[in-house]
Amino acid sequence: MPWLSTLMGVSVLGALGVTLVRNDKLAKQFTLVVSLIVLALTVAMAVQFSPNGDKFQFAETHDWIPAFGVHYGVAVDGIALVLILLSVILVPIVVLASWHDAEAGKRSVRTYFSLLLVLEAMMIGVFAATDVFLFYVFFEAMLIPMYFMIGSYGGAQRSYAAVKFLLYSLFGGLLMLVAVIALYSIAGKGTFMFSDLVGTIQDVTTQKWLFLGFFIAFAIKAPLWPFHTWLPDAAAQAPAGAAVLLVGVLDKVGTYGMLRFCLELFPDAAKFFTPLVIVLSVIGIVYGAIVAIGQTDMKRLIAYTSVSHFGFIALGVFAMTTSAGSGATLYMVNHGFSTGALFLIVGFLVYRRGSHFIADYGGVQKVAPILAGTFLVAGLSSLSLPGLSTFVSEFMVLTGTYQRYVVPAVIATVGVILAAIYILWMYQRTMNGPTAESVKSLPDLNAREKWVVAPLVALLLVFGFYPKPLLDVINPAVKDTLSSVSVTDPKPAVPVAQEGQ
Amino acid sequence: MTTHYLVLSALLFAIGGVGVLVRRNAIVVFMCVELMLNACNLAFVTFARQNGNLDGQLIAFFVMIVAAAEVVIGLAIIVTIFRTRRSASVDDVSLLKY
Amino acid sequence: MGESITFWVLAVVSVIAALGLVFSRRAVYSALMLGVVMLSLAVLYAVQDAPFLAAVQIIVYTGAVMMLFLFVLMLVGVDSSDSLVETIRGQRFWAILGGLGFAVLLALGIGNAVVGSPKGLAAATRSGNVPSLAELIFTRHVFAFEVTSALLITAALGAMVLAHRERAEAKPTQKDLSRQRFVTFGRTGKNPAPLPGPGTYARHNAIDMPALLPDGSVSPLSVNRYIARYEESRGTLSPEVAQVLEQEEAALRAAGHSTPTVTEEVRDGGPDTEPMPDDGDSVVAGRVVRPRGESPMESLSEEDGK
Amino acid sequence: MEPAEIIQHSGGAIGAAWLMIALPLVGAAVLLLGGRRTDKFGHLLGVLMAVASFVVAALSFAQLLGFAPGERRRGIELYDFIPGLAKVGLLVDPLSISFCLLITFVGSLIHIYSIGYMAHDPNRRRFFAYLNLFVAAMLLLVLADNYVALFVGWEGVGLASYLLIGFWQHKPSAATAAKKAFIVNRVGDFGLLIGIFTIFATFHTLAFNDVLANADKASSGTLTAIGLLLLVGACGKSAQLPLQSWLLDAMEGPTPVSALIHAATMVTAGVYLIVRSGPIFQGAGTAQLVVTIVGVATLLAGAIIGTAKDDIKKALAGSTMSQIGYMVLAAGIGPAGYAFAIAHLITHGFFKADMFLGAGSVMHAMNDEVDMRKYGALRKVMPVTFVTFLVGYLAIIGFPLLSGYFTKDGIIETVMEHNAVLGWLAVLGAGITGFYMSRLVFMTFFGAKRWEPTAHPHESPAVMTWPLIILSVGAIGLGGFLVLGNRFMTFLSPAVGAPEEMPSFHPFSLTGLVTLALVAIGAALAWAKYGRAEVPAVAPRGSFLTAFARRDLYGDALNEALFMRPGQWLTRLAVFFDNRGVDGLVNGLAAGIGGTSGRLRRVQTGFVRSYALSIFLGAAILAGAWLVVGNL
Repeated sequence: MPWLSTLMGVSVLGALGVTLVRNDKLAKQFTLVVSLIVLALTVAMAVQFSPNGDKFQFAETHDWIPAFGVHYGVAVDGIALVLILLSVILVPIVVLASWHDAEAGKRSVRTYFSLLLVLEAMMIGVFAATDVFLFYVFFEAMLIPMYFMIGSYGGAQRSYAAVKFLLYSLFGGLLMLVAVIALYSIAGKGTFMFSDLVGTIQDVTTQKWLFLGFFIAFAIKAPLWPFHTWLPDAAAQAPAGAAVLLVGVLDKVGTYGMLRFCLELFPDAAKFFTPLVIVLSVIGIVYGAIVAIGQTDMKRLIAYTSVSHFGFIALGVFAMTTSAGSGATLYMVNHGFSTGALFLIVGFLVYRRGSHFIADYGGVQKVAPILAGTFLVAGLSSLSLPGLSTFVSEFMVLTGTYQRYVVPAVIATVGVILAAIYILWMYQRTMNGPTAESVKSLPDLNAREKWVVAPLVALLLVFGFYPKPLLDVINPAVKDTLSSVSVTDPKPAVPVAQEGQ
Repeated sequence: MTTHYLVLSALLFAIGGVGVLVRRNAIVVFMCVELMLNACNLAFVTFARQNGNLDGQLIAFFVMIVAAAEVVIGLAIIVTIFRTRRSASVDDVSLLKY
Repeated sequence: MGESITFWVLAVVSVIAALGLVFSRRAVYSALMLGVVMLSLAVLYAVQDAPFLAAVQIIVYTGAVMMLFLFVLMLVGVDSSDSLVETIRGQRFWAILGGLGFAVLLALGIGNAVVGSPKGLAAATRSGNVPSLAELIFTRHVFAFEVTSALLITAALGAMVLAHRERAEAKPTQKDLSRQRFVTFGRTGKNPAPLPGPGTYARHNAIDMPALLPDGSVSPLSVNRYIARYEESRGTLSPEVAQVLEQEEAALRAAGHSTPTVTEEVRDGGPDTEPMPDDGDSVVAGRVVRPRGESPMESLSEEDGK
Repeated sequence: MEPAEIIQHSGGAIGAAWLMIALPLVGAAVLLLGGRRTDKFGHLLGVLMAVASFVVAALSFAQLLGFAPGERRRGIELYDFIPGLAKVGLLVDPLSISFCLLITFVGSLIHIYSIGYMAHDPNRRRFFAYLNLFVAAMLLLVLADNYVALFVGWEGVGLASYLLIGFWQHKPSAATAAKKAFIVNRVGDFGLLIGIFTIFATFHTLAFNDVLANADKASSGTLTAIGLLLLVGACGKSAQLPLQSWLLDAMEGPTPVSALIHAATMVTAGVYLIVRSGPIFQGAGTAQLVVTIVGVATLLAGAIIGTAKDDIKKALAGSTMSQIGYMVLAAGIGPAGYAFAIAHLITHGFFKADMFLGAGSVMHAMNDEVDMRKYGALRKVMPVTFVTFLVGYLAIIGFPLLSGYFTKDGIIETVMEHNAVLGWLAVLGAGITGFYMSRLVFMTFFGAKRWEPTAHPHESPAVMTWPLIILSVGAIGLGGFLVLGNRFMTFLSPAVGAPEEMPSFHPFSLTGLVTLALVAIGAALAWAKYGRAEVPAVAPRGSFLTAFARRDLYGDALNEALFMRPGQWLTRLAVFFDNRGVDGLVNGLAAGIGGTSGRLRRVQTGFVRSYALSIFLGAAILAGAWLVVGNL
């Protein structure tokens, strides 16, 4: 069964279907059902995935543009699988959370939900693409629905934010396009298939240039310091649901691309640029956290925390140890859930009170304890509290990084302290203290909103205590990736005879 | 001798070009364009003789046809514009700008 | 030798004519100059073993295209002469500089390009110029030729479409216009008949000549107010006309109208007067006599109906 | 004597040791997710879970005693937590079971006490949920068989502490204190995390068993680094210098919280960590020295702070700091001190919980008044509280034959043998303890009434007094029971090792006598100043030293000047830089391009002749270029 094409097909057909529905409420329900079907299909696919089988599974390859060797090639390995899972889990949640978000938009409610489903198809495609050209197409095409979601349904400065987002991403994307074409012609294989291109570029100088082409695109997407300034604007202006998908999934394409393309296609260049990337990541971690502390707007604050977290992910990818790599991949998934929860809950708050600003809140805990409680859980996941899944990934990244790069790991660990400051200070200012007059009549979460938050909190908790199902899928894929870069983990100073590790 | 023809052709072409640039009356501009086309034709014909090949004459022939078609359309446009604007000055039609 | 003489004569003529084309103020002169150039070139073609082209040049260019130019010039206004003052800064300087440069460059380039004496077309046109050309056109270049025909048809259609003016509503018949006139008469008392001409007793039929009624007096209806105003200001208004206008004014005043006379109204140019007609409309507007309460549009449509 | 091997175990109460953690966790989950529906029975469920956990702990303890001493380290595998990094398992050995008993027993008592103390709070259910969460996390901390799981518990107790300190979160001071506690703890965690990373980088495993058994193979430099990093973690959690500042603020939480978390259990986690990681410290002399210095510094600092506080809970908090300083000091000595450190930890858990709960009882009676200057003469109205408090007091100052006498003097004796300077400083600390604890008791229970007019003190209900009574029994007898005959040291030795030569108890050693004398002098001074003399209702300005102690030795001021203010500036600078620098660069570039195109746009005049001119000139230039190139 062509699983991946089916997934995308169902989403796209659903998107078309939504536009035909004439009733907004029906359109919402229809979207929810479609996204749940996609989720169910994905889970059915994931169950059949064998972690220790072939690297790429569920592969489909068809000629697309035979003249240039472009294929419609999709398949998943462990890394792509978990990211697709993340996407399809987030979409129904976002649909449910955005129930009323699109009503104040410039375009119709149907369009919003249709865009959501289109975006879902693109997200699946971008992670599943095994043809570099196809990946590029999805990479750029993803911008379109997101651009409209920000530009038509966003906050007051949505046009500015949407254009900034688009320009940044396009700039990176064009650099990547150049690199993709150069890769094609220099490799001279007459094909864009990823597996055929691995290892074809042997010349280190060429590798470096092509690496930069890809890396800058991914660094903008991720976003890595100093390419990050589009994110706070876009995330703050986007409706909460779109912000979740933007930060939770779209940005992951950047870090995913670093792991998949930058490392495997250009191993020597990746090693050459590792110090640079690590420095950028560490700056991003600390800098993002410090700037987050100084924010007055909750959504911008969360966006900056993401800059910090993406620093961790990039650090993990380029530390090139098994645990750091697996940790980074796991981090991508967990960060999606964690930041998703934060954005959605802040969205609920903003929907109630109509303000992004921290100063407009205070003492919400007293009037809306469930909202405050879930907010705290989401916040704690953002500061990587053990017991929540983000801890596992952050711990793995830092442990793995420390094995090879002690000083960057130590500096990055400062982020742990800073995370506590930005989250708890925000929580204190919004939720604790005497109840502000303007929030006295704030209603607590309703049933729909509880259904939005519950799965996220549950996932955070379950993977916080039992991340093995994800790691079992991720670990072989990461090991495979690292072996194609031909690096091995540093040996311990004191080898301890270990059973079963 | 050939060179003389060609220089004449170049001269006429340049004069036509200058005319296009300095005149404002659309019809005169058109005439100057025709002058340039004619200058080209002269060059073609000359080259045809120089190279002993009829293709030059042939292309001149095609140029004439195209020029005729062009004149028909161009003049129709001028008439239309004149009808609404009461002017045949090319400088008056300058709304499509920054 | 004969060719040289022909060339030099025609070269000088055509260059002078080309310059004349560019620098004459009147478009008609330009067109004629262009005709001269084309004819000169036709001769040059003929000299250069291209008799067919020479003929086509004369028939198509000088005959058809030039005529088209002249027709359009007539439509647009043949007697208008262009101002040669340049309005775009630097345009003329750069244009002439570019033209000179271009001429020099082309001359140099082509002068360098040509080596050796001409081969002549004797070999290529063994069966005569026209048959050889025809052979080429209908064999090797037949596709281009057919495409050209499509181009010409398209051009013809295009010209028709562009020049065609669509009527927004059905053209009023004579019956409609007649009915309209009497409706107006019923409503405002406006004379449905055509305005009186200069009349049987007029000494001449100039526009400023009012119609005379059978008793020899001036018919106020036929007095052109604009011209009357003009003549009044020049002091050449004939006493008969002045008398009629005064009488009319007095009658109006007696009827209780306190508003100024038509003459004054026109002179004042107040906000409710109709705009001064521009030159193009003067023939029509000169006839407009505007009774009180009548809009200029109505009077215009009446003029149409005449 | 080296620690014994760990034996994999299943079955019996020990095999079900995970229930100890699971039961309170389930309790917390039910209470938190159940919402208002569980309000009615929430407190009972909380108590039930704590007691059930104690029962499991007691049964495990009994089963453990059934094994031969060398076989008393039982490992229980649970599941693969992070594949390749850590499997989660429990380690039930004498050390962890001692903690389990302390946590579940004192925890249960405090749960019971809280039924009464929190009776009027609308959020009592949530309070019990947090308490249960704390118990679960604390048990995970001590039962974990590897550093990751320990860290999970470590942060879990931090979270519970955060939630409970900020329980009355409508009070800005409580919210701030909670946040401060968490953040300062995070600074400690920073050290602990890096310590764990170093352990993993060195040994490629995080299980206690593998790491500690192989610790001697690592270089002493590595061990010193790990030791110091773990110490940073311990300092954060146990409020040792220089990360002590949060503990005094933490008293914003409800008093049972202070008793359970900030006196008896959580704050001693640092001591546990040091003792548990013993082999690492034993291989790193420098780290051990630093541990002892930190311990001594904190025990003096805590004692000095305790002398100046008028807030009864803060005075007790200073005392807690000081007592944990003793434990850290003992833990820094090595196997000779471990048993005393843990024994003192346990007895301190009893008498300090006793006193905190007593203080809570007093506050409960005095309308939540915490200022001791507004107490006085309470011994008559609150006899049970008074007597139990008195027992705790006598125990902490080391009154002969009470718990503190055995455990604290044991520490002092051991330290004295190890390092005389540290020993005498510890003796000095004991003297100060005598002073400030006496001051506290005299101000509260003796002297004249200085009550607020609205105060109508009364004895607390039985649900609050019975825990006091039970705790005071422990405060009386536990120390002697543990120390006499080296009973505890022998019990503990399979887990942490023991010195070659067991110490013998000398009731009338020189050190002991000097200590007693100093304590007596301190108590007498306190009597002179606060018992016999009138206590002013408003605190006198006092000398520079008093101010120094009142301001927590300027710890907060130091933090503020060194970290907070520069941090705020840095934050503002970073935000400014981000908006104007990074974003400004991008926006500037965009504006530059926009401006340039705005200028260039003017070229599009709309005049067809201008365009034609540019085409013409372009063609001329092309022709020229072609000519030039063609002739080259």
